[in-house]
Amino acid sequence: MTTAAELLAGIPELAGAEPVTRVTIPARLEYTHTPGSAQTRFLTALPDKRLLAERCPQCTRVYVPPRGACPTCGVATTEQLELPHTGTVTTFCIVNIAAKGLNIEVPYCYAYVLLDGAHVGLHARVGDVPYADVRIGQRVEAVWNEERLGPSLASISHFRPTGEPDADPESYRRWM
Amino acid sequence: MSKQPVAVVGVGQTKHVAARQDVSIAGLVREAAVRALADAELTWADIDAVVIGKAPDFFEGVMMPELYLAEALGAVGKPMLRVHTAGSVGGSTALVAANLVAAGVHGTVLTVAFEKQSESNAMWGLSLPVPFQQPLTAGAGGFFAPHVRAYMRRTGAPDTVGSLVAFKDRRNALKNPYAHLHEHDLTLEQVQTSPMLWDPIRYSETCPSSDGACALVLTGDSGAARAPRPPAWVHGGAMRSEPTIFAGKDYVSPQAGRDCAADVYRQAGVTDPRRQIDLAEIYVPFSWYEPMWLENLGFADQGEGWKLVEAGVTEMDGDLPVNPSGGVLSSNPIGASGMIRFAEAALQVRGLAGEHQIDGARRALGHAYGGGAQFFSMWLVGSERPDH
Amino acid sequence: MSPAARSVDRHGRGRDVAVVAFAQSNHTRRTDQLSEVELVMPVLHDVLKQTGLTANRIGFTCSGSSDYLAGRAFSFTMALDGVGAWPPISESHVEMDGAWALYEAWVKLRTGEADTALVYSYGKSSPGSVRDVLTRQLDPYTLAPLWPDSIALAALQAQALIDAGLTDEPRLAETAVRSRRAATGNPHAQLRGSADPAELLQRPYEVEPLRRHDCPPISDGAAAVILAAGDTARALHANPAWIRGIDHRIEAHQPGVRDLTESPSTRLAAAAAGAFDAPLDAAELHAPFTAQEVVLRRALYLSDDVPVNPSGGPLAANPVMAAGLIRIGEAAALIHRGEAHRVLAHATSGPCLQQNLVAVLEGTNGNRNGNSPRSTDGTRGGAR
Amino acid sequence: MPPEVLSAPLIVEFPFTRSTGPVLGAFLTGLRERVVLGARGSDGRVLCPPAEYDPVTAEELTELVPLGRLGTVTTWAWNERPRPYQPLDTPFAWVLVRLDGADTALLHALDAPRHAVHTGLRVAIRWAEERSGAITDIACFEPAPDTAEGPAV
Repeated sequence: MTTAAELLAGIPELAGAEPVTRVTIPARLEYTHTPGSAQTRFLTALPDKRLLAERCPQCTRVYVPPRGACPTCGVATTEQLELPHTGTVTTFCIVNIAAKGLNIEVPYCYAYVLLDGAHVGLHARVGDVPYADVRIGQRVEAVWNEERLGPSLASISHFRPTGEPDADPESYRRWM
Repeated sequence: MSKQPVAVVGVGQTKHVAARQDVSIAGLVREAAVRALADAELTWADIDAVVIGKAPDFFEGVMMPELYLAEALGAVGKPMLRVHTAGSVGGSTALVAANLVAAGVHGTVLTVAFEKQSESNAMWGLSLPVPFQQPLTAGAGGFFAPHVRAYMRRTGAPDTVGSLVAFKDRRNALKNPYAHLHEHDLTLEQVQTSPMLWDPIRYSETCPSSDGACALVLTGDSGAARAPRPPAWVHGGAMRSEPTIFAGKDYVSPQAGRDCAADVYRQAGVTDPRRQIDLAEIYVPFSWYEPMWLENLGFADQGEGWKLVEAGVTEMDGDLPVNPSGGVLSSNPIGASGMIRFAEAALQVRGLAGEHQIDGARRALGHAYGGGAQFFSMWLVGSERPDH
Repeated sequence: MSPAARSVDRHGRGRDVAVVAFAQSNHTRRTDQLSEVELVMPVLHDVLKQTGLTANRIGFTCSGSSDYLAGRAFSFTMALDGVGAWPPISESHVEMDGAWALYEAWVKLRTGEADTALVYSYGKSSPGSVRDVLTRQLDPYTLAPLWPDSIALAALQAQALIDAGLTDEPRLAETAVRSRRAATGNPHAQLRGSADPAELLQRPYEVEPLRRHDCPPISDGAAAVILAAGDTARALHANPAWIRGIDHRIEAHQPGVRDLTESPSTRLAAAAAGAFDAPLDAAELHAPFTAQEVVLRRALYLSDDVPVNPSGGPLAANPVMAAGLIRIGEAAALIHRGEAHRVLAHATSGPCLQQNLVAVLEGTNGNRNGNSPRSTDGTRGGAR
Repeated sequence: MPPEVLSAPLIVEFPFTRSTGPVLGAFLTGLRERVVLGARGSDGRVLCPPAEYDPVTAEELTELVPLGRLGTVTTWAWNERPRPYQPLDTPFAWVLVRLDGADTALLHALDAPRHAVHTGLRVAIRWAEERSGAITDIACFEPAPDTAEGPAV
């Protein structure tokens, strides 16, 4: 394959010039993000430490956070209900690799927490427990980030074990 | 209304590497396309339409890059379509192209998929700082690791299975000149002791980040008759999607994957995939997905996929070789990875896979998935023209 | 340059496919209160209701949208929630205007693998500056680093037309006025009605020679169409809008390589779609800028008596990524309402009309003596 | 129903690193050295900016030719209010310029008073003081001196 240097060699004015092979082209676009009605309802309840879920009028499944539609029925979820701050770990991993921009100290436990009464797992950290002791089925409760309560999921610092016995696998088997 | 038969008569791909610093984006896709045309012994003038696919535009920082790629792909004056179905896009793109031939809309179609991840950073592209969220993972590894754990818990698979897959695919890659990773001295022990990134996924059990492109030339009966080398015939192809997150989603074995495979098998007249399919190129970006997809695709009973791995069934000399090319674990230009699976399946049934050829391969499955394990695309190709 | 010659005839043979339902949102400058799925879902419900179909009876679903518009990778995956993709559906997505999603769906129906298809697209331009976002679709080495915005590129094209004597600023203003006054009859349009041309021409330039009235509004919006094949179409609609031909072509990318006063890709696509085989009753053209209508009219050999954009067109509402699909929907709606028999729809993509799609839609029953499409000046279209 | 509309800025920013390949690499090298290169197409036309692949035949193009530093405006658009990152922050004209020796036109900015801008105007390259091998090494165009000779439009 031809190179830039070979092409330049044929042009007297440029013969021998150090060829450009790469160029850095920064780009910046500014957006204003709005999360929509359903997520706004959920987010604005977080500063009050309220976990606002929404129920599908057709299949009655409970979504938290709600995203505006029941994804299996394709209809708006408009009935709100408040969920307790407790739930069950349905699966998890231990993250040992720091990701640029995430600003979370590694290692940490990233888990799906099925809040009591919900039918989808909330993605959250599990802490205040040695990672070797985190289990599928473990009962956990929300720890709020008192300094950073606001309309963001960052209001929940993490979940920690409640010390209750593990949940019956049948209670969460379908709702990982 | 019967579909026209579709044949793959040209396959081309680039040598996949971390950074193709010698070519522009156009130069990269062009290289794969030229090789596919050369394989088919066709020229740009023989192509009626171009279908191109890639994953998110943020990966290269070019919005709808197909607009700028029209000249490089000889598409000026022709129809050009751009597909984007997340990680499954390489497969979906090939299927959209195949449908153009099957529907009788075009005679010969060039389809291309690519990713030039070195222009930016996939981690960045996947983790744009969307407000109000609290991102807990960056990239795909953390996202899929909990699903792997759920699989291990559900099936009781020993935690060594993932390393067996990784070791197999990396050794297979040594026979594939286009594969990104050529780790000649890798040992199983090294895989098993490599750092745990997202427990239970180890470093050596994850795919690399690659620059690369893949291209196929698809045609019908008359095109296949003129082809200089044996064609691969499409016996079945399907896409299925389910929502990203929903109550009752089975992350370990998504229904969309099962339904997609069932549709392909129905079209191809396959009733016993384990026996009737000679090999599979399966989209396995993290090694544990091999046993998971073996079950999802009906090659193993539920909970039994890992046993096939342990028994060596999926090795190059096993009775269902999986990813003789080295798979996504050895090369991952994201947008192209699905099409590479489809292409490798075609090469096998054409008998043109070179050193990683499986002897006597007559029917092969190409598989891709994407999004939150929600988008699936598959095709089954064979050496014989389908008789429907 | 003429692959059409080798392609299978698009409008003589194969399976007949028709538009049997069309719905769109009320397009607005902002929809801050709505996520993409909240924007698109009511439109999906609307088309399904029109046909009595449910999502799980649809054979194929295809959508069009852009991550760059949303500012997020994989933005389309969440919009899928509005479809209710369960049990899993046969589905695809193009990173293009929804008109190309419709094309992919049309192909799928032609294979016989599906009898019905749901096509949707959406665009929320409000989160970013669409004028600047679109600079990112230019050649990343020689064009994008200069940030030539979409109005600037359209203005270069407009000036080329003026230099060639093909239009002038007063005539462009008349196009804007005609479009926006036509939109008074379209409840979904964003801009309805217009000041007189003389007044518009007093206003400042955006990028000379284009003034604000020459440019499309910035819109958030969504649209959906249901396609059906053969007897299924006849069962779902009393007067299906049959797609007699559909084709799309792309040109070279660099504006400086092309003659900006011409659109050879539009003409090729139109010829392949059969647009020149019989007279047209109306045309819905995806010309977001007034001057682009001049280019398209020439490429399509449209005479002045063919009503263009009776809906108001993209000058009245321009939800990027949906505006092309809306042209096909509006063309079909004219047929559904019995206001036209044979209508051309056009969609475009890329800088200065780089890529163009043309579809020709026809009613079943002739209806050639029916009412003509509404037009602002009270004259009847469809003279033949 | 929503108590308020939440909104927050979302900044999408990245320093994309682009490898250029031979043709664009040579073109950008030329800009750095104040030489503009065009590519000779299959039909003999000279394309500038140089195309890697011929727009008509799709053939790979590898013959590069140096072009003049003067050119002719083939169309223009007056930009009274420049936007962020555009080549100039004072009012300017967007122009397509056919450089002497080329058959196609290059997009760039023209720094000239509004009344001076017209199709057919002869223009000259104003080079950026610091050049790194990028299209922005051309700072902009400016009207050519009256004595500048060139092909008729």
